[in-house]
Amino acid sequence: MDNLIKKAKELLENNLVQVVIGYEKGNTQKSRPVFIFKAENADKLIYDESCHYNLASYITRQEMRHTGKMAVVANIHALKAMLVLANEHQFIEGNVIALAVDGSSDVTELKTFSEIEEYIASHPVELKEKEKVLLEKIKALSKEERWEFWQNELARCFKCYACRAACPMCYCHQCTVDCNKPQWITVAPHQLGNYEWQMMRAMHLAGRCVDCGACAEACPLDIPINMLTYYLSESIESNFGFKTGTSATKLYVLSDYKLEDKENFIR
Amino acid sequence: MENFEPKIVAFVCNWCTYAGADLTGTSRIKYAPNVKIIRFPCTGRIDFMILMKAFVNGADGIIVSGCHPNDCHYTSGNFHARRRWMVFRNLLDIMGVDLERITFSWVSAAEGAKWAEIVNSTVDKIKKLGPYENYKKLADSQQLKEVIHG
Amino acid sequence: MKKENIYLPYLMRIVSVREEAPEVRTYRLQFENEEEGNQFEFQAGQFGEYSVAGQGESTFCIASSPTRKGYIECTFRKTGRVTAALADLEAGSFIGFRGPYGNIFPIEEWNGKNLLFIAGGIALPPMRCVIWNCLDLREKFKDFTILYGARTVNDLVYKHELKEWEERTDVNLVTTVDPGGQTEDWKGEIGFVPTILDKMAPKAENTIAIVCGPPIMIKYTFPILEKYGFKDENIFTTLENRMKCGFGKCGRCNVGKVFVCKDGPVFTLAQLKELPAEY
Amino acid sequence: MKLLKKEALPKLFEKINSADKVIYAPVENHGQLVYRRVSAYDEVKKDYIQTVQSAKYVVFPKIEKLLDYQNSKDGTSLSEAVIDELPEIVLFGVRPCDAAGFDVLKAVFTWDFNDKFYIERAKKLTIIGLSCSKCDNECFCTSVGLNPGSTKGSDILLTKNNEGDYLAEIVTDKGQAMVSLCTDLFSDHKDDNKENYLTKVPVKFEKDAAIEKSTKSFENEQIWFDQAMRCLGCGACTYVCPTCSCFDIQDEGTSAKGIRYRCWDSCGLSQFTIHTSGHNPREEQSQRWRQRILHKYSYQPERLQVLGCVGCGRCSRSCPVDMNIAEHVETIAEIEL
Repeated sequence: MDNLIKKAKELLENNLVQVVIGYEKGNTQKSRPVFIFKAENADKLIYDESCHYNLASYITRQEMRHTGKMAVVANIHALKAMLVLANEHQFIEGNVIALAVDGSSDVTELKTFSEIEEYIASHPVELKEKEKVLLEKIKALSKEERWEFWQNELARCFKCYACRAACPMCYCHQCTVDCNKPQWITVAPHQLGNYEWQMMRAMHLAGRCVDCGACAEACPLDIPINMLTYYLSESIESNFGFKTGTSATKLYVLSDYKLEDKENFIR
Repeated sequence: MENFEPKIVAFVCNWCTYAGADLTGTSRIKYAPNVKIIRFPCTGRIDFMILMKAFVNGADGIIVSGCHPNDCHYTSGNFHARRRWMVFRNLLDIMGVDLERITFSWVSAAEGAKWAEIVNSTVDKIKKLGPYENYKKLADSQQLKEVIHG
Repeated sequence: MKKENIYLPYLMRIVSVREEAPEVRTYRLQFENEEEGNQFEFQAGQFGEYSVAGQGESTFCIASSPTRKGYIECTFRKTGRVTAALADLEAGSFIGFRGPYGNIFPIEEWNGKNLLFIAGGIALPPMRCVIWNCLDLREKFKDFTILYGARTVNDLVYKHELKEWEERTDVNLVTTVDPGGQTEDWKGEIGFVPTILDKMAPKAENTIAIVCGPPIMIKYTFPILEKYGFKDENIFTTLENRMKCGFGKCGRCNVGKVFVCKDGPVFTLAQLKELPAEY
Repeated sequence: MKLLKKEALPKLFEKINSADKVIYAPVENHGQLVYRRVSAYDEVKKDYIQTVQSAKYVVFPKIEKLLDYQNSKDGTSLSEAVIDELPEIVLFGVRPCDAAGFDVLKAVFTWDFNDKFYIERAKKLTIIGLSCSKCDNECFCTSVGLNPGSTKGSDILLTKNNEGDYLAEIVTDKGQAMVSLCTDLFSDHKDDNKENYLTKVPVKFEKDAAIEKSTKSFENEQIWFDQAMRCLGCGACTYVCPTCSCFDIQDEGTSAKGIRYRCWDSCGLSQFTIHTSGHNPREEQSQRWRQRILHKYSYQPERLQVLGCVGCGRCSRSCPVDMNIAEHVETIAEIEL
């Protein structure tokens, strides 16, 4: 962890970045995001297995727009999210430096997109065990049971939008649910409103979600909404061979097409 | 439910399937009147949520039909649509929506007979499946009779 | 008479529609329930929530004067979802109206004083309510000046009433359009409201100034009033903030500790200066 | 002070049920503790600190129909939502901080205009509080003028003693009415010292200093900026909070018929105060966080004479990025002006 602090101090002292976004010791939780603007505060930085919140969600924040260059302590999911953001032209190459950490003590500084792509290629990552088990359980349910499962889970939602706020891919200034001409997704947190909200959220993240699980962790009611996006990522990879968050340049799956896309349901 | 008359909503592209449906009419081919046709400039323009709005408003079945690959008036509208439906069907499947109730098809302007066949077969299938009770119950939650907390 | 269910609007019928300017309309509304109409009273400066069933509610002022009984008028520009739905209606249609909400212009305190009304663009409606109210009690006040400006001649609202005010000898009306907004036969001033105000060099002595307009106009008008010696407590304005309930519960319209819907929308400049910069 | 035997509780539930009242109590649901309807005492969770969501939805549901509308060619009709056929509700196992939260809601919904929906629901509510024998790092009721055994807001307050029986304090006449339903279950009891059955909650900041300093720190942009940098701008803290009462009013339905409803809204969301012109008086997240703190620790004490926070710690437990309200209010209470 100390060479993370050393690296952060070096970047800040030489004014290579204006802010380092990392983790500090938490109060309710063991660790929490922190923004270091001055080198002497860099001693707060920590990194351990409790630091899994996806810091890439801060890159597109309103307050960051006029802060200048930033360095982000990035676990593998944050790096993948950065590639998707890069693919969607949300930041200029070099403006966001990734301090890649993987639980061991060394820190790799990644400036260019290709460096990030290589690092991701050499650090494959899987869903957590309990996430895999739940996903398989849902997939094994019958159509009727799955409908009941989601009706029971989503009826509880009160649309606090923590899932949207924690997601690095949800950076729209005005989300569809905030537009009211037309009111495409109702504001009301009744069963229909929640069902349509999660369906639209999952569809807008199809081929963009990097399976970091920040949405389910942020949900105060522990609704397993990450299962929707995990299943889509899985099926997109098998249908189109498209692995999200592995390339900064390859076209995003739904804005591209191939003549030989195979399907078995169109008559 | 023998006298159940399903309500089917068809989202069709203007250049091919809509013209195909015209051809069905001009060549005096009869098909089930249960279908309500909604015309779109292209299948690429059909937002995935529109299908759900049809279910919310009482549809029991949906047909989505457009130009064959390489026939699209806008060259790639149907290719994008194809990918969107492949992804969206997976999402509907995991969320428990009954995929049997949504029929996807390519119908060109010359395939009047095929359009009639698709409509008739869909109406028969939905007749067997019966009204879409699940989604009607979900749509009913808008009346706020029972609000679930926590 | 406060309704038991504070969210239930009065049912109002639109009796007349007047196109004021592109996308700006004035509706005259009558209470569908006679008895509610007779008991309804309000004062200049108050606002209401106008709603189209199925689209939602929208907040704007009551544009007619409380001295005119039996109807209320509202003027709005078609911008959001509800105002767009309102703009689709025509005479005979029904809308909901909840109110009156908010505080009032203290007209009694202005007896024997000169009145200077400064309005910009679509902000003339809240002013028109207090202007007509004062004009109906004209003898109570000394001289009466109205400075009203808009982006172009076409954007001036209440054009026929401007003519009426112009012909009156006891009212000094000055209308202006932004540079470039004038037409060939335009006889009024050309320039932004603050510049024309500066040219008029208003006398502060025993004068009340009432200012309503877009934030940019307000920002440049206050310093000019202060330059000519207007004291802060003699300058009145109305604040605009997003509102939903209108009676201090939905927690949305506060500026610091002040609810714009309950402690406003009418504020003096003195009060405004105490408020934090949150509007 | 009365005594309620351990074995008497199931009977109390039966008596309440037989008086066709509905009982809500903390139960395990989807792996979380939440107030849900129960029919018997054994369904109730026995050993817990706090539910995830507060019980405010019993008087301020997340979505409430205000009126129905019908549009037809001969006119529009607006009919009030019928609210008076609600069942009597008994809320069992409410912690003292939650019970005090109902007083804050009452202050808001009966200030100046009376909110009929809140009043009807509150009239039919009886609260049986349960003192705290345990607390955790997020509890700070003692810093906001409450304590683990406070009777504020409860109609009856039960405190479990070492033998497992309950000291029952009858606080209000609603509580007395509840007891009169089953006087045989409550026996008189000498004044047992309730204190030694309660947990100790460390005081984190001084209430009056927090109110005074927060009122004066509106302009102190740096402190709000530093605190709210990591705040994501979601509504989780406000929706789990027992005292947050902000709401939105919307219409839903077809052009022919539909409803107007009120639903929860949050000052943390970016669109809360946006004008139609696009101007937003609270553009940045630090301003929204400032609103959340000042509304509770400055504006409500001044306007409604009630502190808008009951120290339950739910917002700190539910925040995805650990915005701990006690820690931040403590920082504000200790700044030198």
